[in-house]
Amino acid sequence: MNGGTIEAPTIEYALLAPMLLVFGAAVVGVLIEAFAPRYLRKSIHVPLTLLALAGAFLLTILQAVREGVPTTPAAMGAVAVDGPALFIWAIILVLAFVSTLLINDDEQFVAQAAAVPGSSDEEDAVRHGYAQTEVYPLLLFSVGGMLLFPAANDLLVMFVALEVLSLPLYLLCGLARRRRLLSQEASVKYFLLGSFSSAFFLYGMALVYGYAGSIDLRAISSSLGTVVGQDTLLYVGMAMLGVGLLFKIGAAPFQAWKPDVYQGAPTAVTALMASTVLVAAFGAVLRVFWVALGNLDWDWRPVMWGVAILTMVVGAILAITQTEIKRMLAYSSIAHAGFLLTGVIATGGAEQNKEALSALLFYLVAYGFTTVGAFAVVTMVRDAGGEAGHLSRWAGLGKRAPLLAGIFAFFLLAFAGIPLTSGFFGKYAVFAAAVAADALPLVVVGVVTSAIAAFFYVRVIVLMFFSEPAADGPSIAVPTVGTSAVVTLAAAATVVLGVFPEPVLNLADQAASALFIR
Amino acid sequence: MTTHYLVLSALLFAIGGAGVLIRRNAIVVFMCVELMLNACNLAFVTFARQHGNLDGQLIAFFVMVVAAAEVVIGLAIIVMIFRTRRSASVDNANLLKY
Amino acid sequence: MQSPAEIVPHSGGVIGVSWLMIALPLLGAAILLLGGRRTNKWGHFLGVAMSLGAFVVAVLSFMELLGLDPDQRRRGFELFEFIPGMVNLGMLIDPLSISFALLITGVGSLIHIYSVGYMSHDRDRRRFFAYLNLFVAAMLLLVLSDNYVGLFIGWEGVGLASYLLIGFWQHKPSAATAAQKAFIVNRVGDFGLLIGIFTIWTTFGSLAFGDLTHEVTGQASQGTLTAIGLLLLLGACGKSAQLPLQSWLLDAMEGPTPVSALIHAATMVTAGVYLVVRSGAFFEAAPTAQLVVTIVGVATLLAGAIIGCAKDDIKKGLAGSTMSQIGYMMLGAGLGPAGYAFAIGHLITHGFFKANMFLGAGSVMHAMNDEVDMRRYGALFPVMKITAVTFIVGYLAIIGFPLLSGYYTKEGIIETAMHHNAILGWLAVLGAGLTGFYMSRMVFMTFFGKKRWADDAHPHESPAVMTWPLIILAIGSIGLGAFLVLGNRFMTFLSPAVGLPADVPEPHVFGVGPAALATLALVAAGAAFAWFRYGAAQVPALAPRGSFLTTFARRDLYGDALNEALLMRPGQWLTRIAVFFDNRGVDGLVNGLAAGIGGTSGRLRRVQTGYVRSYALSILFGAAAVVGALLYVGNI
Amino acid sequence: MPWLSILMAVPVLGAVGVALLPKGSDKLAKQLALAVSLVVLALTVAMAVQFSPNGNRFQFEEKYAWIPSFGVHYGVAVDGIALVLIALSAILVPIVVLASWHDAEGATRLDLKSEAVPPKRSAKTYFALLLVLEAMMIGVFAATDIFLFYVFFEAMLIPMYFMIGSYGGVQRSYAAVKFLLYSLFGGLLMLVAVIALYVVAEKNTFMFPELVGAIQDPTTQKWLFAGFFIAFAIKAPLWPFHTWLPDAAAQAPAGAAVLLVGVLDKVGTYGMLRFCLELFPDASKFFTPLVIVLSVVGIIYGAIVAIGQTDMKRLIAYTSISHFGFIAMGVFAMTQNAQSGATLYMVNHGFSTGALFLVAGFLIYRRGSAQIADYGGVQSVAPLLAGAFLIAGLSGLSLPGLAPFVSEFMVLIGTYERYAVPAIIGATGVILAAIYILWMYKRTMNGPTAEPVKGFTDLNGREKWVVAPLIAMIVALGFFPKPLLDVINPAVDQTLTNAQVTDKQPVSTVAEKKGAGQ
Repeated sequence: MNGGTIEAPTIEYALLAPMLLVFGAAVVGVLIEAFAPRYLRKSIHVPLTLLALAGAFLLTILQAVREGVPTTPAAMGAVAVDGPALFIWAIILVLAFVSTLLINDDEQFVAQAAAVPGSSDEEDAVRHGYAQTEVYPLLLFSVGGMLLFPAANDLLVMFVALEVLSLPLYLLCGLARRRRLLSQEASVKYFLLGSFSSAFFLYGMALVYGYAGSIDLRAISSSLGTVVGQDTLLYVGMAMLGVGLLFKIGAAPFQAWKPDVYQGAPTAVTALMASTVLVAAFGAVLRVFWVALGNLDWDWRPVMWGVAILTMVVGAILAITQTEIKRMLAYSSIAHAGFLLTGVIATGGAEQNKEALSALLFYLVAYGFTTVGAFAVVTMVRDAGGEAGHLSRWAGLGKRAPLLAGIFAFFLLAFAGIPLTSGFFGKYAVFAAAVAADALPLVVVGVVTSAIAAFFYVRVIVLMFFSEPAADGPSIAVPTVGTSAVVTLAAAATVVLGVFPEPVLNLADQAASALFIR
Repeated sequence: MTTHYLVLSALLFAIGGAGVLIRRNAIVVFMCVELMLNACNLAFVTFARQHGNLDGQLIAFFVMVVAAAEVVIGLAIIVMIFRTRRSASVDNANLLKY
Repeated sequence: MQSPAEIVPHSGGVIGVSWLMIALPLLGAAILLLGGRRTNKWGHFLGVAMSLGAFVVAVLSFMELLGLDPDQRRRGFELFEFIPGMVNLGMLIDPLSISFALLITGVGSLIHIYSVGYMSHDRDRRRFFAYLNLFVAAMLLLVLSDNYVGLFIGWEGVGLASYLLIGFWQHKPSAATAAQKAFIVNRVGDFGLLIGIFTIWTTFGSLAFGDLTHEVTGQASQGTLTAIGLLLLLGACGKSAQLPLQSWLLDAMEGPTPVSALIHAATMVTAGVYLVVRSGAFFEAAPTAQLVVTIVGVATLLAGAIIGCAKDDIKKGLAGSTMSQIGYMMLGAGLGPAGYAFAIGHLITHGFFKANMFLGAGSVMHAMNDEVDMRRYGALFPVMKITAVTFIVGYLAIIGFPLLSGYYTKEGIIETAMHHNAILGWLAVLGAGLTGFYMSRMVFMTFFGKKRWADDAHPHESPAVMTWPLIILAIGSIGLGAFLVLGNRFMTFLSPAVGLPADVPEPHVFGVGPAALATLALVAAGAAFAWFRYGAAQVPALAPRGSFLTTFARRDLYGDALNEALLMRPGQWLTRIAVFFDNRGVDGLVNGLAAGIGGTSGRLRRVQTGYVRSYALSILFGAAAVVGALLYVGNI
Repeated sequence: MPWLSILMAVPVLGAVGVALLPKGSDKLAKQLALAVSLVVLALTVAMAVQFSPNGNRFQFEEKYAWIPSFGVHYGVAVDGIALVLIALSAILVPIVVLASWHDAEGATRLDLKSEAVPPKRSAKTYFALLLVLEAMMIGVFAATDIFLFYVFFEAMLIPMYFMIGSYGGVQRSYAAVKFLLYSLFGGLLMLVAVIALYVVAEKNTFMFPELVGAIQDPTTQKWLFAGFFIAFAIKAPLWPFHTWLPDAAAQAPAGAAVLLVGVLDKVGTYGMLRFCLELFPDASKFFTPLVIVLSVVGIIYGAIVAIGQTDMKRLIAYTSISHFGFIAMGVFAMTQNAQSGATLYMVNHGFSTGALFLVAGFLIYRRGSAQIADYGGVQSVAPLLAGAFLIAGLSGLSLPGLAPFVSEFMVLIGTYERYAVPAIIGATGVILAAIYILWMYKRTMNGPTAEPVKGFTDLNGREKWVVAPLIAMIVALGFFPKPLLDVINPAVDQTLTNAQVTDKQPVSTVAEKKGAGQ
């Protein structure tokens, strides 16, 4: 864009179709809230949401197979729908679909957010069986943001996407049906810290813009080295961009929000955040540090090393002493973010190491499914006050519900990276890539922390199987069709990816071989 | 010439950040965040001027819109928690810890 | 001097099936152990039959051997491949091994028969015979194998049998302990033997006796040979209760008396002598080792004799004398080919008269309802004549009464020793004197003097099944020595196996020359002194405190005290320390590490205060850190 | 005919079958498990007879691409060493099934509520786990693809972890966690080495035969060796990595303990022999002194600590530590005799320790305590039981005529050929062995019969069937080890060739003289 004349932009609608579909559905959802009678809303929302996500998924696949992978950014270089982007879209859409099945559960969300907890209003709301159906459009908006986030080929779009994906989540976090105080607190914390960090992102963006004179990733990358005497601008900007992104993936020292939010938020939303958001965020990280700053990798890599190590260590060590299941899973997700970061480091800079990229993508798939599954199980273990979060309540679960406990144990083993689970191949792929990229020390730290991390997964298994059940142990909620479907799917994915990872690995390879377009 | 504006924006950003850290009232904290965003806007406009292209100014508009959206969400959340706790102090909300 | 003959590959004939000697008793043991209670009724007969069967095979093989001309008398053949590339199990039938086989199966069978009577009241008689058969099989494997590994298998096999039989009355803690002690002390010896075998293998690349001829051993360095010799000697000391590994033998008397007779007098304990003689090729090439053997022998023969002087327990007394007599054999074995013949000869005669006396002692105990304290005996001659007479024959044989078995063989050893090294010779003579004393003491205390019986004792002669073996053994004790020694009969028979000595001393009917006369004189003196002390005089029913020397002897020369102070106590401490170190040290480190991580985690959690402002602060610091780092990295 | 795959498939299917049995059909489960394990045994025998000792090194080869992207194959085959170890597993499992008949029934089966007896658990699960474990044990020895080996190496931990954790003694969960984490830690270090091996070798395959000799650079070799070796040393376990074993073995039910010490730990020594030596010959030579020292320390240390134990199963565990010292010493002595001996030792030790643990298990089943002090005079009331215990014990102190003697003799003599002093020190182990075995025997079996022991019944039919085959094997192999050695020797030759070492020749001429004869 050079001042003066403004020509009409060209938009490749076909390419952007999945996104547009999701956003459109979201808008429709808002209209439904506005006009549909309350008793109808849910029954319209659910199919709408599911269809929208499924449709978007199909469109993505179609895009990948029919059109082939485009080699130039779309929408005037604002959005880059390339191999990795498509792959990430597919993951996000599937996981979002799965999470939606979880969200479709009256026990998850508050009857009426406006009603003060414990007030008579709330009782009425509950009695009338109200439901906060705004959840669905919010979800769709957020997912839309997630789709745009990793595909953004220009910092502004990325910022907007960041906000679009975050803002609905802030709200969703506050809508838990039980323990509303915790939920609301989580919401506030997430919101304040989130906006705080996005301010950093924005300022970084400003500085980079100041350096490069453009916010287009390609332009930035091509401007590197051409501008003299402005390096400080660049480095500080790069750092602040990094802060914004690392916050989203919950890397230390920006992880503080994760445990609190994961614990407070409705479990279904936690599942969504733990899986899809992580995927989207890593997509964005890769794009920024690769497409835009690829040529500076010798500068940012050491810092990334530090962050990765710190993240792995903090995640693993802090998790050991957790007593709340969701909180523990939050820390575990921090640790996994650390492992993923080793993958990011392995992808390196401009030379675009595709093995590492595909490894990373595979890891995201494997981890995403397992996480959703794990949280799905968490939603099913309940007692009087809602979900039985405290670990002590899980004692002897293996006796009361062998199958469920077994599946959960299996998920935990997958987190721990035991062979014949998807987690193992994820870890293996990433570590292998890292070793190939001369990041051996990082890998050693990785395995040591995984050994530490294994401890708390094992601890839960001990609780569930080896200790005698508590007298007033939690009951196992009869799962909704959705929930059981989620658990089954996740378990199946974990097994299949653990035994025959080849197909998905191939997909990831193809996606990676196209690489990020610049 | 534009340096002063940059310094100013940096100062604003710092003030905002400091505010987030030291103020207790959620609203004020949130306002500080807004201040940081606006500091960014100033920076963008300045750089736009420096580079002689419009991107920066354009971005500023986008940021304002986003900020507005954030305000909506933020106020909603803060009001929600205020109604429950009868206080908007961020320090009261610390049930989730360790 | 002529070295042993080559081993001739053999096939066919009785010797071809000589493995039956091992197989039969082994089969017997297997049947009796696996058969369980079913075999209780006839088990002991089966045991006897198997032993006798082995004896028959032995005799036949012996005949067949005699049929061959002397340099053809070493017959060997392979049974099966044991460790491919290292060693095959095979038989070696030569004069040496066959003499042992005859002794083992012959005396063994007699003792089997005796035991039928002796153990008739024991509810576990079947098991007893199973163990006896097991022992016979193992012992035969020991002496008949044509290599060191087979020998070692038999070696530990007899150890096992002895363990089982000493502890036969395992419900008695003393018996269990004695058995355990015997096995462990033997293991110390076996350790030496093992290392010896290793050295032989690594030095010569073979473990078969046939390969390890004088020419072969000659090639190795003196140091190696001495080492091998001493290591083998260590093994021999363990098995034959020679100093310093003698301590187990006296405790071993906890076993039933037939066991003491067969294993701890006649056969097993002499395996050490067999080993030394069999390994002549090494010892003869290593004079130092030989010297040590003789020294050990002499030391033990004196020690045994001294112990024997002080024991009131008849079996322990006999055990002491066994030690001492084996000392003599060891001495002989250390003197090279010249000594071998006498050593083995004495071994065989000793097998007879010592077995004879042990069984006699058993008969006495049988009569005195298992009283072993000689101070409670006395004047038993009239009531149990056969036992007494046979016992006395054995007694005369062991003290070397002219013309009886012991006289010739022991005399031969002393002569050779004298001829070889005067000091050793005179010490041996002194030992003979002591023998005269303590054996006479035993006889007088048991069969003569006044009654000192317990009130409920009603002594009576034992049944025929027990007395007949005594009689046969007694006959052996009388004539065997003369038969073997006169005309160098045994020496010439043995020489193909061990090599003929350079200078064969002329055997004589009566002791001529200083040594022989001195021996006779000393023995007579000792006997007289014994009579004066225990025959004529009144023997107190309770042992008097006695002089320092007596206590010294009674306490087995403080051997146990020494072991306890030097090995047991430190060992126990070491164990305790090791266990503690393992729990606190090694494991402590592991658990400590885990606890450390846990602690860190517990403390680190506290950072998560729950105050959103502190989170923001951490973000800010983090951001500052990242910015700083990037600027730093960027500007280098 | 894909023998090895069948050998693995049968128990897995059996496990599924057992697991799917309806609730309460424990008896049927036991019978089915027994049947399946016997079928496996039959198949193993059928395979073993077709093995031609002097044919190719690896026989019954199967190789299919599993994960091409990682260069991973499903590659299985056996050489003599693997064959005998597979045979060992196949023989032990039916025996263990038979021995564990009542292990799952817990304290309910006895009126005495004792610490050593765990509460009742599902027998079905126990036997299903047992069969899964069998499949993995076969797989780990059969794998010719290093990645596949690693997968089994790690996956094996899980069933054993559950067997210890849910069916073990009073401290079972502590023991189980310790076992799992300790082994997992080693395994993860090995993972790094595996990855590095793949990356450095640049062969794009994990097939063992192709990787032999792939690593030339000595420094690299040393690092990779370390990675593999530590894992194996923990598994074996070698001093000072042994402390998990006494806990695990003492807490595990007797049957599981047998498989743990008898087979699982062999994977460690097997790995040293197969992978450390052949993949990293130079490094192996470099580290030999260290390993020999560790082994010797282990021999003596294990024996001494064993003497000081008051708990039967702990005592047996420590004796095994001593024995593993022998095996490792034999492996690294690098002589024909020592390595054949070590391999034979792995098999014999399986039988003798197996017998010891099982008979000890029978005692504990009767008395409800593993404390040696709680026994005394058993021989008078249960002679057969005592006899079995004695024979097992004697084989434990490697009495000539019983199987372990041959192997111990070969190991020592083979070591002596190269390293006289360690061999001599190691040989003192035979004295210590006599002490710990006989002393335990005396305290439990001899002397006056203790009051609680009076009621002991002698071995019943089932128990006889458990003990008989073991003792038969021990005696048979004690006098006729040739069949095994004929299978083992060629494989060991190959190993030594790949490890680039040759035997030392004795000084004298005897060897040449009878060279033909031997």
